[in-house]
Amino acid sequence: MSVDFLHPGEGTAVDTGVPALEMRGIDKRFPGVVALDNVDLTLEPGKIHALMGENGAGKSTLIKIMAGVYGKDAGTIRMRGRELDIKSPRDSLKEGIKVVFQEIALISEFTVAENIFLEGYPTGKGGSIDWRKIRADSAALFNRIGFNVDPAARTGSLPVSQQQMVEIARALAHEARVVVMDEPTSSLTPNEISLLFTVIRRLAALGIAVLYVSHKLDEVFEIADTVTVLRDGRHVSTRPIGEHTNDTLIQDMIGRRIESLFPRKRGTPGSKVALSVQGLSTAKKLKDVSFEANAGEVLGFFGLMGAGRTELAKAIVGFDPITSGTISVDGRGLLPHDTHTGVRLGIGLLTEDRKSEGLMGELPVYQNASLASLGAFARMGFIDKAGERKAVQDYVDRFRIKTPSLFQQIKNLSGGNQQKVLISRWLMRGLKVIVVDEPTRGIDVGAKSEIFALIDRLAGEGLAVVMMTSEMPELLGLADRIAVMCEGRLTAIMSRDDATQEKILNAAIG
Amino acid sequence: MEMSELTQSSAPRRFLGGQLLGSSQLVLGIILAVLCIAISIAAPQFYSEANIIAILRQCALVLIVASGMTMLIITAEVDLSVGASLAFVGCIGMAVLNSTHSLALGMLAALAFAGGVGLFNGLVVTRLKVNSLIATIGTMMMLQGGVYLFTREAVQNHHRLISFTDLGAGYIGAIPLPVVIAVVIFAIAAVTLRFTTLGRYLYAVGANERAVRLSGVRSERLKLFAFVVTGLCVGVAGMILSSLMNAGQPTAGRGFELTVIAAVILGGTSLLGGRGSLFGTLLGVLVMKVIDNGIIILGWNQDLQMVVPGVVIILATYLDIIRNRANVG
Amino acid sequence: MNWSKSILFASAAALALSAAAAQAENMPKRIGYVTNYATHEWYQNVIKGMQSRAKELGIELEVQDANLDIAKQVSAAEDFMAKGVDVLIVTPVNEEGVVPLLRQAKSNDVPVVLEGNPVKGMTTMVAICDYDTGYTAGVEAGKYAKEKLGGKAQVMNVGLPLLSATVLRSQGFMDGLKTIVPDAVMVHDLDGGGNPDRALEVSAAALAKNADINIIYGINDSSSLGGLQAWKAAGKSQDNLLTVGTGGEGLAFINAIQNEPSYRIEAAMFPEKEGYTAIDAAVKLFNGEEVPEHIVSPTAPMNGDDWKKYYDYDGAVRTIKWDAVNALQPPETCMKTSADLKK
Amino acid sequence: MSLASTDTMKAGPSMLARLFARQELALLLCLILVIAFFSFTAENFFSVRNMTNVLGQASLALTAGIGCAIVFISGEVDISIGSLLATIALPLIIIMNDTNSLLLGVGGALLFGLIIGVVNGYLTAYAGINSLIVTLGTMFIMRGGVYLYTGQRAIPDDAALDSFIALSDGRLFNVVPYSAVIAIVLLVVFAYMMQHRPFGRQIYAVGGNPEVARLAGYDVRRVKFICFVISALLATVAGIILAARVGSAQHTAGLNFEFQVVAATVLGGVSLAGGIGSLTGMALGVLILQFLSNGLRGLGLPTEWQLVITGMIIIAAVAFDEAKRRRIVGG
Repeated sequence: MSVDFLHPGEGTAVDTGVPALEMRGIDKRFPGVVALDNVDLTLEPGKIHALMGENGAGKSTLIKIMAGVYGKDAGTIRMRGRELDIKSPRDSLKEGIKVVFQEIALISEFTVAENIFLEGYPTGKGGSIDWRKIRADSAALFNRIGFNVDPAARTGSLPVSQQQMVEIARALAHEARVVVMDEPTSSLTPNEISLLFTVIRRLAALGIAVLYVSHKLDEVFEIADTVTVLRDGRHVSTRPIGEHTNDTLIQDMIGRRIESLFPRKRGTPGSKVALSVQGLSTAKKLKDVSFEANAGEVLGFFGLMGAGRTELAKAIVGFDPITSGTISVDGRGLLPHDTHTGVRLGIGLLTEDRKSEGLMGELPVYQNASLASLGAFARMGFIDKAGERKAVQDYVDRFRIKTPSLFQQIKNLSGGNQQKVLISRWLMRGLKVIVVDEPTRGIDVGAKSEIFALIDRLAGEGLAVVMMTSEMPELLGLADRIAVMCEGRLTAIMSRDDATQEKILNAAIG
Repeated sequence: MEMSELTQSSAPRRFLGGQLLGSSQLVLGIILAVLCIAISIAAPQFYSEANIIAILRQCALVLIVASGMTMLIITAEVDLSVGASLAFVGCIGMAVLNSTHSLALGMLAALAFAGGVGLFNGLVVTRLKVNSLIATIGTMMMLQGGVYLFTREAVQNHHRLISFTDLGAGYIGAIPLPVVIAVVIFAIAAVTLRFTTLGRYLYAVGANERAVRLSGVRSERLKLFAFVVTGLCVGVAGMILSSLMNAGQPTAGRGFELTVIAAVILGGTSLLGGRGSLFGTLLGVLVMKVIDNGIIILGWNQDLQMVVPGVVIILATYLDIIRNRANVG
Repeated sequence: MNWSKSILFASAAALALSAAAAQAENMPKRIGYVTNYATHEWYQNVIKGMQSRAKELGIELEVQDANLDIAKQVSAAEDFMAKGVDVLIVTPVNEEGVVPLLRQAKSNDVPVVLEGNPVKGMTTMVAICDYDTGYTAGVEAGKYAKEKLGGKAQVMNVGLPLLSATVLRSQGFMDGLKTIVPDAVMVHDLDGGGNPDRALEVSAAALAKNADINIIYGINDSSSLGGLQAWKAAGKSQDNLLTVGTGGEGLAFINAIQNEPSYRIEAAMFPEKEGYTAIDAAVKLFNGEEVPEHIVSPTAPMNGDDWKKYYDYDGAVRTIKWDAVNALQPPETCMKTSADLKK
Repeated sequence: MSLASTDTMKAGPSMLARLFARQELALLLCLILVIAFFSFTAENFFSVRNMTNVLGQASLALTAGIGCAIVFISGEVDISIGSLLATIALPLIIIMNDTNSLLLGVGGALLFGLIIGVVNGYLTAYAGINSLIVTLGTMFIMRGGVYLYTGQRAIPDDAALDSFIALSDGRLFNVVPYSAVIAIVLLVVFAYMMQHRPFGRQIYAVGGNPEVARLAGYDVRRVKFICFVISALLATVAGIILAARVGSAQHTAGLNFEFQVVAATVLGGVSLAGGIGSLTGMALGVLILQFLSNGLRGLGLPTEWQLVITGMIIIAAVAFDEAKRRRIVGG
């Protein structure tokens, strides 16, 4: 039984009892690491199955084996009792396994419509592509799922959230038996999330097996029928969602209890202004943004996708040009407006886009960590390598960065550990103001709380922390004051005590 | 070497040689050794003092420019105009020497011109954001044309300065002066890349320019620096070449850029930036020139001088990949 | 161009130049010259000779450069024919490569004079005798070797196998040399690429292998100078060395004869004269006159300061002495040509 | 499917927008400017004879440029095409001389081209060696091999078959050179492939983002492999045209040809980064450079000025394009 979301009439009745997909005894080893050890997973047709676990638990590896990205070392995969031999993504797609990966997997130069049909172009006579059908079908598909985007738009020109929706839509354009979604909501707005959940429920109603991978407990409780938890490459539990509470889920995932995700240890912030931004505008997005951040304070910026948080972050550290306005750090103006001056004055950015703006993937951990503070280890232009490594080792120990050695290429570390290295980069430099943009993107629960603790500590040490986030709990859990943006403008600033989810969302909508 | 630190990361350091030699250097060192042994078995003259000096002198020119080029390629840019610039520099240097009879002024003019070409390339790449491969093809054409606008004939040596002749043909002890100059430039470049903050930044810019810029480092200046250094190296090499030929030859340097870039790539420096070492470049230059020399010494058809480096470049890169795979697997 | 004017030009030219070809009543208006490598000194002087002769005859001369690219040469000739030149002069980048070009010219009724190298299907070619040039220089080198080098002749040939012309020069040189020094040997036979840096590199390696030579022969001045520079760079004295250059294409050889003790013989080929002769041949073809297949342009070996007979040199520019050069008698036919090579 | 019929997308505006965004229009304007400028300044430039001559001259770069652009779009580079031009002329001419058959000669040349494409493609796509290194290596190997085999002498076309000569001298309806006709037909076929065949879109996807392409079920290595084969075969066709134009197998044929083609391709808006650009753009780039060099020759400018001006125009054009792109993308 297979179902094409576009042509639901062709689907047959849900045939429960026979698993849609059955993975048994899956093993996968990477050099020096056992990624998966004898893992089982069973997906039932018409059911929504959540897969949870910390980073490094093996979720991604399991999905990638399902998708044919990796080969498995041992174990079997069966679809409705028939054993599958999946060697490449093509094999997996042919079996109707559609995976929506967390990282956007679209060709940004193509139109939205073309991306929808990337896996198989409808062709007309003579095997030429039927562009009219592509446009019409994708428009129809968007219509069905209530998704408002121009199929002729260039994909790269869309905001990330819409790209994510396009990816989800793509999984529905072809016949599917199993749909896998890896952290699909990480950049969606609340409206889009509820849209997505409606879509997922309809998929299930059509008899498709859905595997929903997420860190977000509330989402899992809302949508899932069953939850499987992995830890350290091993299967921990598979239970109906009704048997779980927040605590039991977290305990399964981490193997211990977290007292609180947001351990606040710092005192109340001082009143010394560390960062002052007045009348800031940029050519594309920002309009007359003014605010101040005090030393020892976490100032949280909330906004929906496209509100201009990332643009603001890049502008105030001097990375992107501004058209008007002033920025001053500790009373000294950021002039000329560039990152060199910014870092000299003591303002730096922890980027949301680690891969293209943060990491030097090919270079070792220690060189990534010391990048911003090399001057401190320089003696007449020469690097004191011993001193440098000692300093980096210090941070590796303090932040419990998991790496085989300082010489490991940073691309081989997990997201959470990469983020810790990047935070170390700024701590080694010594800043007055740190701007953190979506600091926990792509980072799991366990590592998240460590990152939160680090941010708390930074503020405690007297830094002004400007935090851009789209995660409401993060905002309410960490920030002293909350600023809300909408379409490039600052629409509200409130203290945490005054803030409610409703007030924040109202300001975000404008 | 930076390379070794990277490639050794996954495995413990097993032997001293491993600390000195990164992945591709090891392969290359073996290739070099095999070549030397094989050639000298077939032709004992290979190990004559005169031949070794001849090889070293040939290496010197390539190594000087390759030192700058390695830095440039590490920052993920490339300069194809070095061959054309080499010819132009020689003509300008010689013309200034003829009119001033001062080696210092001649050198200065050559360096100023070549450095200026580097600066121009650098500005076009960093300011106008033109892909360096294309930008320097453009500069190459402009220089090839420009040199004939400057002089239609080879610029002859009218000044007869001994010091100028020594630049190419002189010796310090038993070692030819160009070799000494090359070693000094190589050493400075190697130390810079290996031990200084500047060198570290050059790697960093090649690995991720945006990250470097976010860290408060002026990445464009680093690239500009690498372009200018490459230019200056061409200035030195151009003057040595014109001394060796006793004239500024507008036709010189054809295909020189490919020899230099091939040697750098052969040495394991990645065209994508962020990876490579000068020690590898040294080996790359030696391998290329030993092959060239061996073919002449053995009396083989000189056309093989084109075929063999082609095979070696592909082979060395392939062996490097195999080795890396073996290490990972 | 009216009748009386051309007579005037013709008679003026005839008066000025005793060896000039007989003038006809019709002058082509425009001649197009596609050269091989205009930035090279040799061709610059060929062009100079053409220009001065064309000016005398009142002909408009246009020059295009193939810059060593055969495809570009074909394109440039096409352009000329589209433009409507009366006669085409071509220095082939490569002998085989311009066959289609000749075919096209024939179908367009444009006569073609070749300069330098023969091509299958050609009407006429103006060229020196390469073998003879090498041969006469070889004879002079033999005499010098007998007198100054103790009768020994160990030759390093900085050659260029790429072109039959340059191969002929090297052969001629050795054959001429052997007429005086029968046991002369070629120790090294090198491909110096015809350019100085390559010649230098190749010679350096060869000398490192075996430096037991006493004559350096170069198929052009860049090659002989490249060889000589390699000799000097190896730290050797020029006392018992003879360097023989070929061409005399630019200033380099004058400089070398003045300053390098071993640079004693230059096989001069007078590029200016070759250009001059090519224009005359073009005029004849235009008028449908009979011309020999090979119009020989004269060459002469120059010993030591002989060059002053043929050239004025003011330290920056050399000027050909037409009287002396026009007085040289070229042979009717060459001793050996590229056709002999292919046998 | 009732929803599908409500075709909300009109083809018109999006096409026009895409044309602007894809910069072909700017290139076309540039080409018209070049032609207009020389029509006024260079004698005999704007004549049917000269225009069609230029098309014939451009046929080499056009044909090889298709392959070059396709390889660029797939995210790789091929700089061995210049040497390939010289290499495949050998079997072509030798076989024709032996057999007096154009078909066998062309077949031999294509077989040779195929082998070279397979080698380039295998080493890049399957052995995983950087394509710039692979093709730099094969460039050296082929050029050296040709020199070795020929002893640096050209091999004349002794067979002188009429059909082969027609490739150089013949003109369709006595106007357009056959070589140009071949180039234009190939251009149309491959431009159609790139825009309207699934395989063409796969090439764009593979170059645009290989990881995404793999996840979409494409065999990335196979796609790249085929691109190299296509490039080698098209360069072979260019080599056959060149051999006809010069009536021989030239050992120095195509020296620096790769630079010309790469420059024209990039000028035409095909990105070295992969996934961006079109064959139409490439063709316009080739034509701009070809008309430019023809016009400069027509003005009687010496080589040195032609080089300087061409160099400046390449840099200026790419800089302008880059500035425009940045303005569109923002920042």
